[in-house]
Amino acid sequence: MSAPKPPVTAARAPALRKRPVPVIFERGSAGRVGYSLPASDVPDVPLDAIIPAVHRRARAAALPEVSELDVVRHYTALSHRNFSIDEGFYPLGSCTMKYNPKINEDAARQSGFARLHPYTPEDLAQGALQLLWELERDLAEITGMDRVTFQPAAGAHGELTALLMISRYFEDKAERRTTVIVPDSAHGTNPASAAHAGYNVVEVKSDSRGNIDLAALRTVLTRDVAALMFTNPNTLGLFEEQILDVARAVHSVGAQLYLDGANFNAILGITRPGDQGFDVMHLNLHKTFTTPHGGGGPGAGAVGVRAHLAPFLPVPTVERVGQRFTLSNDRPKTIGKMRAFYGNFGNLVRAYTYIRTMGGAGLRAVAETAVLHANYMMRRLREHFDLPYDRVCKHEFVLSGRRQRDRYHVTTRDMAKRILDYGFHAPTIYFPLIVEEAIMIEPTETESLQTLDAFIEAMIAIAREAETDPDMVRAAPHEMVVTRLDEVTAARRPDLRWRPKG
Amino acid sequence: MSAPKPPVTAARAPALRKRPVPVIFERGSAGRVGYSLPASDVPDVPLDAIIPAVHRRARAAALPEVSELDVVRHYTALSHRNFSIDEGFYPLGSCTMKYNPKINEDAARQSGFARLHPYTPEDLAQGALQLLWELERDLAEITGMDRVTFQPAAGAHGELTALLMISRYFEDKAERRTTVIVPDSAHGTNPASAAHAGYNVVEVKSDSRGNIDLAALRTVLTRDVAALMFTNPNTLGLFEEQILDVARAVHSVGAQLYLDGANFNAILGITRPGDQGFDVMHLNLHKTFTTPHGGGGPGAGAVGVRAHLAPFLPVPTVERVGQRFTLSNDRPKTIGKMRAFYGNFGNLVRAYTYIRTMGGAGLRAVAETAVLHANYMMRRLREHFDLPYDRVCKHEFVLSGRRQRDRYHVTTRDMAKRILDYGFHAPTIYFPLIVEEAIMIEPTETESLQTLDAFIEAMIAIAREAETDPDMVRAAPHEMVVTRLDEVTAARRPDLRWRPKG
Amino acid sequence: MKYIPTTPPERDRMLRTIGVRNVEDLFRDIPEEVRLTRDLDLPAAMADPDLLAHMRRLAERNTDCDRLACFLGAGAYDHFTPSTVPHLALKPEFLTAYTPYQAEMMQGELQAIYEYQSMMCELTAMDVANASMYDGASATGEAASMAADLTKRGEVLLSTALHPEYRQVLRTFTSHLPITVRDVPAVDGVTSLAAARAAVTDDTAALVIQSPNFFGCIEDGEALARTVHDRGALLIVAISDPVSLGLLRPPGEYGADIVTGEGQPLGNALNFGGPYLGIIATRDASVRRLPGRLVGRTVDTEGRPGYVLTLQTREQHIRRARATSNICTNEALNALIAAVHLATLGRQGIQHMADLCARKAHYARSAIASVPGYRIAFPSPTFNEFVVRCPVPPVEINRRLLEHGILGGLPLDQFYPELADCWLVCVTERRTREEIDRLAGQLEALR
Amino acid sequence: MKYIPTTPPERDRMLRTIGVRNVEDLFRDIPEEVRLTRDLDLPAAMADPDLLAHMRRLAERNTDCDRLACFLGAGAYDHFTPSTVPHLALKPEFLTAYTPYQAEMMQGELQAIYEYQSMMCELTAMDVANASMYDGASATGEAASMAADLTKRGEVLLSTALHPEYRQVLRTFTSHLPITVRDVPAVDGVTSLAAARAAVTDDTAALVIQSPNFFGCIEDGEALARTVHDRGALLIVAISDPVSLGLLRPPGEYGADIVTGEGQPLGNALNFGGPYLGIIATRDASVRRLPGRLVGRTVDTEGRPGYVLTLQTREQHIRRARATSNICTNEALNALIAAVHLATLGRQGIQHMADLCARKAHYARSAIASVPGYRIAFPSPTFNEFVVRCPVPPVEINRRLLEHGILGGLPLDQFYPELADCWLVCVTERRTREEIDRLAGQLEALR
Ligand SMILES: Cc1ncc(COP(=O)(O)O)c(C=O)c1O
Ligand SMILES: Cc1ncc(COP(=O)(O)O)c(C=O)c1O
Repeated sequence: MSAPKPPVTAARAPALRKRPVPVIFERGSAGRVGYSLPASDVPDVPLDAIIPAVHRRARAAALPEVSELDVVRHYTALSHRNFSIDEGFYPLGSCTMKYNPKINEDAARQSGFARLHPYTPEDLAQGALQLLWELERDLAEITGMDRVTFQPAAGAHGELTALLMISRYFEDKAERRTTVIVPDSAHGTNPASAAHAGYNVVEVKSDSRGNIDLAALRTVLTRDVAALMFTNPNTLGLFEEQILDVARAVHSVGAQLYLDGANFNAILGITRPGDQGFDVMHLNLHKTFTTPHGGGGPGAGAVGVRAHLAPFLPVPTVERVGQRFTLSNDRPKTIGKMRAFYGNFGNLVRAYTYIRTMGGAGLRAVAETAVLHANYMMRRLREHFDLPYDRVCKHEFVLSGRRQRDRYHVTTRDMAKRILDYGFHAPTIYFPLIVEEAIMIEPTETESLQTLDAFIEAMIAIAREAETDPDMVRAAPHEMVVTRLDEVTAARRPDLRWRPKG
Repeated sequence: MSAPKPPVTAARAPALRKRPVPVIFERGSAGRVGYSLPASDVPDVPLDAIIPAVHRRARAAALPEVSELDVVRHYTALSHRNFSIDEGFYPLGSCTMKYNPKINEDAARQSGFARLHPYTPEDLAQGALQLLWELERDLAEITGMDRVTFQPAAGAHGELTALLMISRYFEDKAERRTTVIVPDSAHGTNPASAAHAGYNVVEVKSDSRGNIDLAALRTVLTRDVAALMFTNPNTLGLFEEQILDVARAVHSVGAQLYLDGANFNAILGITRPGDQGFDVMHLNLHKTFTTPHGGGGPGAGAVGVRAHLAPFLPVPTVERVGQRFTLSNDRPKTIGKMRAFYGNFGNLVRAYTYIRTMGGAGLRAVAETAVLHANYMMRRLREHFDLPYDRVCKHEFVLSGRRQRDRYHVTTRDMAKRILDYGFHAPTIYFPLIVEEAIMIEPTETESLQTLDAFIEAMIAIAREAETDPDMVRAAPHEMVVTRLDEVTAARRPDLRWRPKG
Repeated sequence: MKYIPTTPPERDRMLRTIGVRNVEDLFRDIPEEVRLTRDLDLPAAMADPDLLAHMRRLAERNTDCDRLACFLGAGAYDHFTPSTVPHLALKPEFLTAYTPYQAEMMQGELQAIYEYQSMMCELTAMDVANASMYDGASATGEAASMAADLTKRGEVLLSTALHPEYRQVLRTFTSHLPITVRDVPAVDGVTSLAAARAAVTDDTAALVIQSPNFFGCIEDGEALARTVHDRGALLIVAISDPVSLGLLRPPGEYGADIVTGEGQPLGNALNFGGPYLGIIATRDASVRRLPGRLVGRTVDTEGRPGYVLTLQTREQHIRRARATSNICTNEALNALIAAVHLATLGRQGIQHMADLCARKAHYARSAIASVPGYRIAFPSPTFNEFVVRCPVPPVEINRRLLEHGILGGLPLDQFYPELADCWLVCVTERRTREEIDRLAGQLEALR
Repeated sequence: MKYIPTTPPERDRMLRTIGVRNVEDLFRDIPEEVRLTRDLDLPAAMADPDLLAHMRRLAERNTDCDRLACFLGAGAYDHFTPSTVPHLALKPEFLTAYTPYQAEMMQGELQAIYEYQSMMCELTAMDVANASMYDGASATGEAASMAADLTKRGEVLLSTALHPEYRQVLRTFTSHLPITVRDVPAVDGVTSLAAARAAVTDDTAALVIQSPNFFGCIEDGEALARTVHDRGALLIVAISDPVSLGLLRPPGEYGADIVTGEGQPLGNALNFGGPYLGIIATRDASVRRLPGRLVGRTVDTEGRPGYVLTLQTREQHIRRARATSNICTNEALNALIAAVHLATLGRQGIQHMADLCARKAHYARSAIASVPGYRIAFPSPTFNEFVVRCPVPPVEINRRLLEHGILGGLPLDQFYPELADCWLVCVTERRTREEIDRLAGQLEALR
């Protein structure tokens, strides 16, 4: 490793913050170590007598050769080239980037949870099983479902779980259904999950109010349809006003109504999918229930079902027998298993802690405040951007950057990059697909009015910049550790790993 | 709180990183809370019946009114406006900014240590007492002293402790001695501690090799002298070559020889003060023994004494009686106490963990490597800066920026500020006082050759910049969150606290 | 409410701006008959001190591996984790970040995952690894569809020495796809080469094995690879403990086409089963069929190196129903943990750790085998797990060991009724000779 | 060695550059007769896993306040700490930083300490507070010299209701200075006003009291202030639990000239006695006599606000023997902890916490007083501590309580032989009614 290039004069110098961090493989030097393990305390035996050479690796893996301080410096530097909820506002629509409470971390990191082996005999894991049992009851009450499984590691995993249960349900009734309906506003995981469960996917369009087009839905609803995958509030941030009609229509052909519960933050304690007619649904505990996203995961995608689908739940389930909690595999019609063991337990501890912090009234206040915040922002931004669906929104809303694109050739992507320069994460962009140049903003309930105002003012300033200084916006971001990255070359000539020299 | 001022164009915009962070009092809004405490579970009693109104506060303290997320954002932002060992090289001479191992934190934060009340009955604190007892033995072996007290919270506190013991020692011998000798290269805490112990301070100059001037020392060494406070290696980073003569001279007038052990990193396992003739000394466990500095403290300043001073140690001491460890106040000639309880225990756990990690040979390797690193850097930098004392150094060395000041009117302060722009902390500057425009560099053993080289090249580049672009250097730093701060006004019109408006 | 900053005056100000009277006005789009008119019936909200006490009580009702000497493995391993791992990987700057959609703002996360991908390639000797899957089992399930997709064939063969839960997951994953799954039996603890040769057909997409397999035995991967390759099928190798790759021949060197694995043993906590880390790696030629996210290195407009999510056209948010997979949220943090873990262990440390596992497990294996009545079930070499045939039911052995502070191995009857007297014992580098001797000593009394 | 990165080839390269043959050559300036020719005789180095196990064993040999209901206070208090505190204040960016000598690089630390100083002023109602002292006792010791310096007088009066360890420290600190220390007795648990009036002379620099005092009693600070001010002396008030200031009148409002205190109760762990946090605050007029560091707000060359260490001419590294104090390394991290703690509690939370303390302690006081044989020693109002006269030796009571999971109060005999039957009981907001009832219930059996 050579010295970082020094600035020669302040003006000409590469900014300190813009210096690349070398990959960890290029730190360190041959023979350097950063670990400490004891010598063997068992009698010495030739390795060949344990594992013949033919099964052993001939060359060591080219892992880094660094000191502990090298490791610390490297990952500390990387941590400072990131953006997180703890650092600032993250209005990523559909992602519910709310505050991740520290107490949840303290609860989950206790050794009684974190160091518990999944095959620990049940009698020695009663605390963990009780937590799972209670959490299932809580989520059943919150959603109006009858049973909940925690196996899915994320929302999409939950979708697949639910669809496989639906398949098994029809199989059990000796019905063959090959189609799943998905609205055109749905998240990409919905059609992908349906396809991976072996279904044909039929898309239904939305109407001018941003609801599903009920007439269009009716035309595709046949006895071939296994399920409608529905998101409510939908990805436009709008409550599907005809939900009861939709449910009736779906059920009238014997199909199942599935809720993508990614947007549950809007309706916590306000309305329950079970009451609306949903048969099965997933929750993203990593959205609504504050478990941290970890830079992309892990999540936890609980799936709730009404009683008629419960026979098909993955095994094991947690049951209570007297004062004892137990894992049960006694579910003859189960779909099987969606992963090893029981789910992303660590995140379940966090979600449980959150629910206990909030209580019933507290959860309702979450939804009320999340919706209040979104409507406030929508109201203040609507004159500066196009607002394709102009009605009261729920926890999020979708603007369009059409005006800026058409008038100033500044795209939504450009404006999103410019937002970064103001110290905020960008909203979700280009989703849902049915809104051109979509800008999807979800403030959440944990952000303060001061933060909302600051973001609103930044957005307004950027709308102005698009007009007065479009080149600058198109060249954004300017304040990050890199300027705009070349994604095209990245995809065309993929460089997906470091390789040892020579 | 109003929105942060947004950049209008990238060029004109205030850089994101240079936006001030408002004080915590100016975040939030009236009535907002970030805490959670239960309601009272005891029968309600009018507060007046518990504490009369006259004793109660009439106005609430104007503490912040913020949400938990506000708190998190605020301190996270502040943490990113700092510089720490985990982020980069910190060659602060005299401070031994070495790596602070993570395992030490894990050891010290265990509830068995962190949640232990200082008045816990001894039988329930045997682990803590054993640790203290073992650590005392270890440090006695490392220093060649007979007993060690852990009461001092830092080095200066240790100096005072030692001087008070020396006073009590002479008192016990019915001698009155009023003077303490301090070399002119000594750290400021030495004379300050002597003064606070009630002594007159006499300064002795250094000779041209950077040793204490032995002749000058002899002239001031009278029977009025209680002690010589000596630093070895001294603050020039040089080993006092005539240490044995110094010890003899001091002892010949019946005075005590005190070691300021701040520089112990140079001699760990190489030589022991007890063997060199020192009677008493302090160690900065927060330097040599890796306890983190915490942005200025806490430290831990163990004081070791030879047997003749042990009767005067502060109480309590930790003693072993059979298999049991106990706190003893049975020390009739004790100076008393230097603080409540027993010392900065949390840091003692860290120091203990470090010593157990290293073992005897490991500690010697620390000193060898620290000295190797310093000599390497000195060698590579000596042609670019003045080197007032040109001999093998120990763990640190002192350059002078005289050349740059005289030729280019660029001071050591200017160059230190410029170093920040290169992503390094600056060396200690203007200390020791006997070197004009001093630049005191201590690399420590935990830094890699790659880091040393990068720093060396930055220093060389800055020496060049001082020549080619002095104005730019004089205006440094350029890359920090603020430009150079006005210290003069700060001192002239002190603003030492936020005040509530109105 | 400490998580909801909005005070009543602020709420009123917002309502005025919106132009509605009260918050209820914002929910009138919800049909009245399904609006809840009561509070959710949940346990009362708890203040932080009470809640922490409650959570501590729950945690203490579990006996975790800090309180027992763990000889239990079977897909989740009690390895040592260096202190750097939690201190660095759980930094809130990583922990509370989302998926790096805005690459310019998320270079830290992206670079860390790029490095993680590289480390997985190094360990497995494969060309390319993705940014993570849910866990080892589901990664193996996805690998099966990927193989079917790559080969355009409809049959997948499963070694019965593959972890039973992995097999169950793979079957569930493929249950409604045009994929047939058939078992290939294990003989003497390893996948039968003869049976594999007999089972593979021209419609075989892949054979899935695990090595070391569920019984701890090291498979003859090379021979199995040849066998399936001869018929144009792929070899999928699942690694349930990647620490083994510090010592064992990597699957990329003996012909694996897809490698999956469970990354929990690389610094991730046992966590009662999750979150864990699904690993998947393959050959360059198959990269466009890989499920999940990939990070690639590129440059910015000024030529600086930088990192982005790439090859996203494989993914559901672009390709929707035609995506290679439906995975979106993955296990990024667990991948980061694995990266910090491997960076800290480094080239030497992973070898050292693997070497200790092998030596200690071997010692335990010999110690147990020398207790009359106990014998090692299978002759093949093992890494850190092995199966013991016991003279008393393994469940009873475990009960007794617990009284001596030992969490015993897995009784195999629940998965293999024919192995009712079998006990799967795991010995990682954390186990001391004293603990192994203690375990063997207790067996003396149980025969 | 994981903490020493230098490999043998790197070492040799450096030696060549230096121009010496080996490392020993770098130590030839040390007289040979004192060069160690053996390794230090220390316990063998332990690898991380073994060391962690060893440290866990040591920690478990202590019975900490997670395992007992703590009714012990007496200068160290078991208050609730919000989760924000460790997560934020122990961030490595703060933890592993040095004193902010290079202000431009250390704005975060400096601003946090400026805010801490402000919070201390708010709590105490004083004008200015420093950046921290070693602990409450040593801060009080320094306050005595400061008072002598400010008044140019030579005598300091100590209430005997001041924490005995503080008194001992103050005497040690001043033992070799021209300061005479005299006691002012407490009567009925509070500093005797009459005795104070009688003791104060024209050479009295200050009277030092604590309120609530060591016995938990709230002092009549106002009357004592008047008494000493009448003779030109200062009042120093030590606060051993600043949580009390959430409810009690702050010393700045009743005439304190210097306030000292122990900041441990503000989010700092009990830590078997340290590191703790010394608080010192005073009036604006006395700021240039304050010991220790001060952070001030200023501007940069472009007018941006910023923070620096200021008024450094008071300090030893500039003024050397004439410094106001010798303190250098202080307790910055503990001050930061207190700041995060107070920011999280906020204006309402500190009141809530103090209110709970007062109510629960009052309940406990009544409950204990109602047990026959037990009585409250002193009539004055108390905050969260009070003294009980017991029919059996307090040490015995404590022994029994331990069997019931309770860490009892402090037996006062060790400090006040005349109060041999006295027991100092502390009740913070963490104690539940159930725990208090359990304690009182046990006393029933002990009389
Ligand atoms: C509406 C919607 N559905 C489904 C998902 C998929 O959830 P996950 O990422 O947890 O798999 C998301 C996540 O972004 C979503 O926003
Ligand atoms: C040589 C020397 N002596 C004494 C001290 C004082 O030690 P402390 O800051 O721990 O009080 C220092 C600290 O910087 C020092 O460098």
